[in-house]
Amino acid sequence: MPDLAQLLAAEVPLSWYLILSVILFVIGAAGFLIRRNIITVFMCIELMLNAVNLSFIAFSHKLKMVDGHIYSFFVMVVAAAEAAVGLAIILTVFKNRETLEIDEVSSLKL
Amino acid sequence: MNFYLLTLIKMALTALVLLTCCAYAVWVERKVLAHIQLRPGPYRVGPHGLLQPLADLIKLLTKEGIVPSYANPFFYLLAPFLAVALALTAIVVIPFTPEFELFGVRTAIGLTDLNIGILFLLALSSLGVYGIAIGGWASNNKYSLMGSLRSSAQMVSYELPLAMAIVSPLLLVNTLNLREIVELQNGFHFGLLPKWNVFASPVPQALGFVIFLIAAFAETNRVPFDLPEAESELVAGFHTEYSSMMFASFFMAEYANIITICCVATVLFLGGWHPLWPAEYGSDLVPVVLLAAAGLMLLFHAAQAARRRKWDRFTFPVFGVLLLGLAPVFLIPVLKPVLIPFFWFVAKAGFLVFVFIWIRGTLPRYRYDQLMRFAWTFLFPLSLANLLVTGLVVALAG
Amino acid sequence: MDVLLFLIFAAIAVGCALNLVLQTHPISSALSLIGVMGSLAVLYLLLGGEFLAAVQLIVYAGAIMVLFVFVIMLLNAGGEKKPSKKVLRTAVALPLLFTLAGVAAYVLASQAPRTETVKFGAYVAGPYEVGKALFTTWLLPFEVTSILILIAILGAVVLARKEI
Amino acid sequence: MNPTDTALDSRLQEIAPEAEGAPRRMVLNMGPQHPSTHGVLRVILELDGEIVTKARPDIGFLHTGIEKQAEALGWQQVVTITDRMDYLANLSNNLAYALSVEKLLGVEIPPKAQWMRVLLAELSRINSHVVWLGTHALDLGAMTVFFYCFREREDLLRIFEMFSGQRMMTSYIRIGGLALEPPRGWERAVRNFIRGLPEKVNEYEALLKENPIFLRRTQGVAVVPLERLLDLGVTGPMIRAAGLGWDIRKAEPYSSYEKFDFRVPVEQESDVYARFLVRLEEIRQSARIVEQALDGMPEGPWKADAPHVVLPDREKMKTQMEALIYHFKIVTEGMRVPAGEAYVPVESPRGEIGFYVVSDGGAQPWRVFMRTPSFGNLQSLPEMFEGRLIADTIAALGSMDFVLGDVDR
Repeated sequence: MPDLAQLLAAEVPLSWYLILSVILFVIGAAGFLIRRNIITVFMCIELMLNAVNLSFIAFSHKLKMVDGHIYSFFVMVVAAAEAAVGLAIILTVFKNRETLEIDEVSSLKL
Repeated sequence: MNFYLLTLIKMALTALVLLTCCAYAVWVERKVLAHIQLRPGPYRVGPHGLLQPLADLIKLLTKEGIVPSYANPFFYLLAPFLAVALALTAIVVIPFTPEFELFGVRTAIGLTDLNIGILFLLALSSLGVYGIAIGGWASNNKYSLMGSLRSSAQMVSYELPLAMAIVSPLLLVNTLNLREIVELQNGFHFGLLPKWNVFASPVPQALGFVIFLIAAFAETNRVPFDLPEAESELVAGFHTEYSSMMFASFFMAEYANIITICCVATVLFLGGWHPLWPAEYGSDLVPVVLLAAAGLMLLFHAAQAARRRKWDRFTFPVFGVLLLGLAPVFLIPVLKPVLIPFFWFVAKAGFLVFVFIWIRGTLPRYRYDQLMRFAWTFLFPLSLANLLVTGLVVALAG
Repeated sequence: MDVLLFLIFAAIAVGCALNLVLQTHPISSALSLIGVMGSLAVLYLLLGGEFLAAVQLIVYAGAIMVLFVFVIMLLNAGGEKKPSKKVLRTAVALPLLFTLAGVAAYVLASQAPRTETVKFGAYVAGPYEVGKALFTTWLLPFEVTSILILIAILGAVVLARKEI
Repeated sequence: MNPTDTALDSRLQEIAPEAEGAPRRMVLNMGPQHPSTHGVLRVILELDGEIVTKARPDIGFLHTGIEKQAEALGWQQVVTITDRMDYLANLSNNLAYALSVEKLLGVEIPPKAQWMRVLLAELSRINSHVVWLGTHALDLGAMTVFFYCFREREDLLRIFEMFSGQRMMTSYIRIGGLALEPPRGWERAVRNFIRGLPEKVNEYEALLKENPIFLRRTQGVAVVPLERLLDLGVTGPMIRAAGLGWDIRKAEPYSSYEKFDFRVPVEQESDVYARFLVRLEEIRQSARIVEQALDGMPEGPWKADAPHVVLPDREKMKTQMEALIYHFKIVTEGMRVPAGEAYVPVESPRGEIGFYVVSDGGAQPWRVFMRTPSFGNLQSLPEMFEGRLIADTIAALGSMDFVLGDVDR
């Protein structure tokens, strides 16, 4: 067992960040598959996007390049646009069908 | 001294001062409003109601905190905590004084010195809506729900003009660090008019300042934008169901937000700790003169037998002597570089807090749709125009 | 210190992410997601992404998630009542997913050089660096995103109209 | 689904039934305990977002059975319960009741009493309007106006206390004249108050009349066309704000109102702002009437020369046998009113108030029907609410200026 001072001084391996990113992505994907509520499903997608952002930034740190940050920035912009349109669609769906269960809104027409 | 120890001490002091300020902001608000409305205000607890905040605190602490049976208890209890935590955190980036050396330690009043201080403030203020939104939703009360829906829409809408108004002075100073922003506003035009961002040289940010203040009223849910808690429509809005300390937390969060946003306005637009006029014309003497005048006035009233009331007989002379004794402290050379800037900072922020209260005593409340229309069709384009003009002039001026 | 901070916030992120998936009520999920985003912002800071950390909080946690919470409160939708009927699909999908995660993690751990570590402060991408890159190298994509946002706003407005 | 939705009682279901297949709407139970329903009015609102799609007032929470109670009291005693209907303008109520009974009795009221009645009725109009202005402004979020207005109200209540010994339940106007002789120094007190009033009204006007927020909150809000108002039986400032200059003081003068010079303010818009303007101007006109009454106050007795109705002076009672007998008869049996029926409407601050009194010749009224302005004005509530925002309902409620005691009686 490493003593505390050593632990405090240690640096984080880059791979840990990447593994964390994978774990978050998989959790998001799992949620995307098992949740029934459209909004929760939507949030799982956001989680996956976040996980990807983390690896972008980790790589950016490794390569000492700002490009990863720019990619993440664009991901956020796209997420914002997606949230605006997606939530508007959810509102409309709910107005018409009175439900948020994803299986019950699978048909295009009522 | 150890960095961590110093920071811990400063944290404790800041928290103490901020919480006391919040409590007394309530007292000041009640007193000012009362005098605007031709009544004395709190008067019973302590001299001139000075101990009223303490009494309120004891009352709220000892009250039963009720969780309504249909409420979602976890979120219901989480919400006030969120609100107050986020509100109190924001104060850490505010620099109150320049750096100074005291007993061999180089430090400043103010907790941290972030490179991205402004972004930090914006981040916290954008998270501040959760306390209100979650609280209103978890209460499971229709009035609360409507209050929290209103507040989420309102705060998101007004964040845009707020951010736009913040960006234009940033274009002038070219940094996100709050300490540097203040330091860059040093000096005077023509040796008299301070070089604050409100009067900044290529583009004065007076318009930006007004936009910032208006948006700040909306962000802190104050009259005329206190829609989330509009008591005549929504009973008490998002905190209808809250009682005891949970209610007090929301209350405290509101006042902490007001104090923080006034400090931010002071830093960004009013030149932080820089005095109103140059020191060679005696601006350093202002606190001394003010304190001495206040002390003398109290002593004068204490000497007037006709105006004496029960409490005043004792408190007027005591406070008068106290203030008179405090006045020369501002002349001590060692303390001077700390206290004089601190005084100016507090004076400016305090004046802005007073403006908040003053407006509350004057204006009626907007209607919800008018509030949103005002944000999107007037305030936002105006702040955008201000930003564009500032950017253009800054770019042309090189 | 770095390791400690990483471990704490990574744990928070994973815990919140699990909570997001496991909670039945959308509000709980939304708050968990905000927790993930908050802890990710701290991790960004550790990686030197000052600007991104702030933007993560301002845009993601402060604007997008407010929108989610707003919609959830507006619809006042309750939690999911019935569990999924497709047990078989879930039973197959989940192990597969976690196998995928395990393999990916293993590959990453074995491929990434051990010496490659992250030191706090070794590389900082503050507003200045990001801004410079954004307005020089990435100017065209940046302008294109503004059009994307405009279209998204128009789409949202059209969708939210009463008639549909 | 919000659990509180299912817990709504059957009363609500009957008042705001949810149609089958209709889009999901929120039902909000506003009141009876709500800061701006002015007492205990309950309004059940059906909401689509913040827009009110349906509104049903539910009255009766302040029902005290005053109408029925009147049948068990003596004629003169009924005056005291009229105070408790519209507790902001009790002297107008007293006056309306007294006028109706006096018509049955056929007694002649001496001019001094008539002028005193006009003066007091106008003071109570000022009182009522000042309270209305304060609470209305408070509803719209202007807190300070409320306190300013209550300063005036305090002065007025002191004047009322001076006259009758009571601040609110004055019962000062009685059948046959006044309850007591006007106190010493009343003239100076009233004159002081009236002299300061216009300036203060200007102050309130300055605070609100051109305030952009106030204008936006009130202009074009809660508009109801004049025809609908007439159909619904709305009277008073509300109808004058809709363009009809109907004022009973001018149309069917009573208590020698024809001798006073005043203007009936009329506005055309029929919105909250128009009602505000009308009432503000009425305060000024009332002040004018009070001044005229002060200046031209006739000399003479303050109660009618009708020994079978009015109690004699103590002095006369102790010295004259006849007075003693009348006193004894009035106190023990109550005064008798000849059989018949009468209705004399009066312009109260809220509109037409009238007491339809029926006598069977006994010492108690056989029936007293109260036509109260608040009840009539409240009829316009659904029309004002529906299709507007919640915030507008508050402004509309304030502009109706009802008193729940007057509605429920």
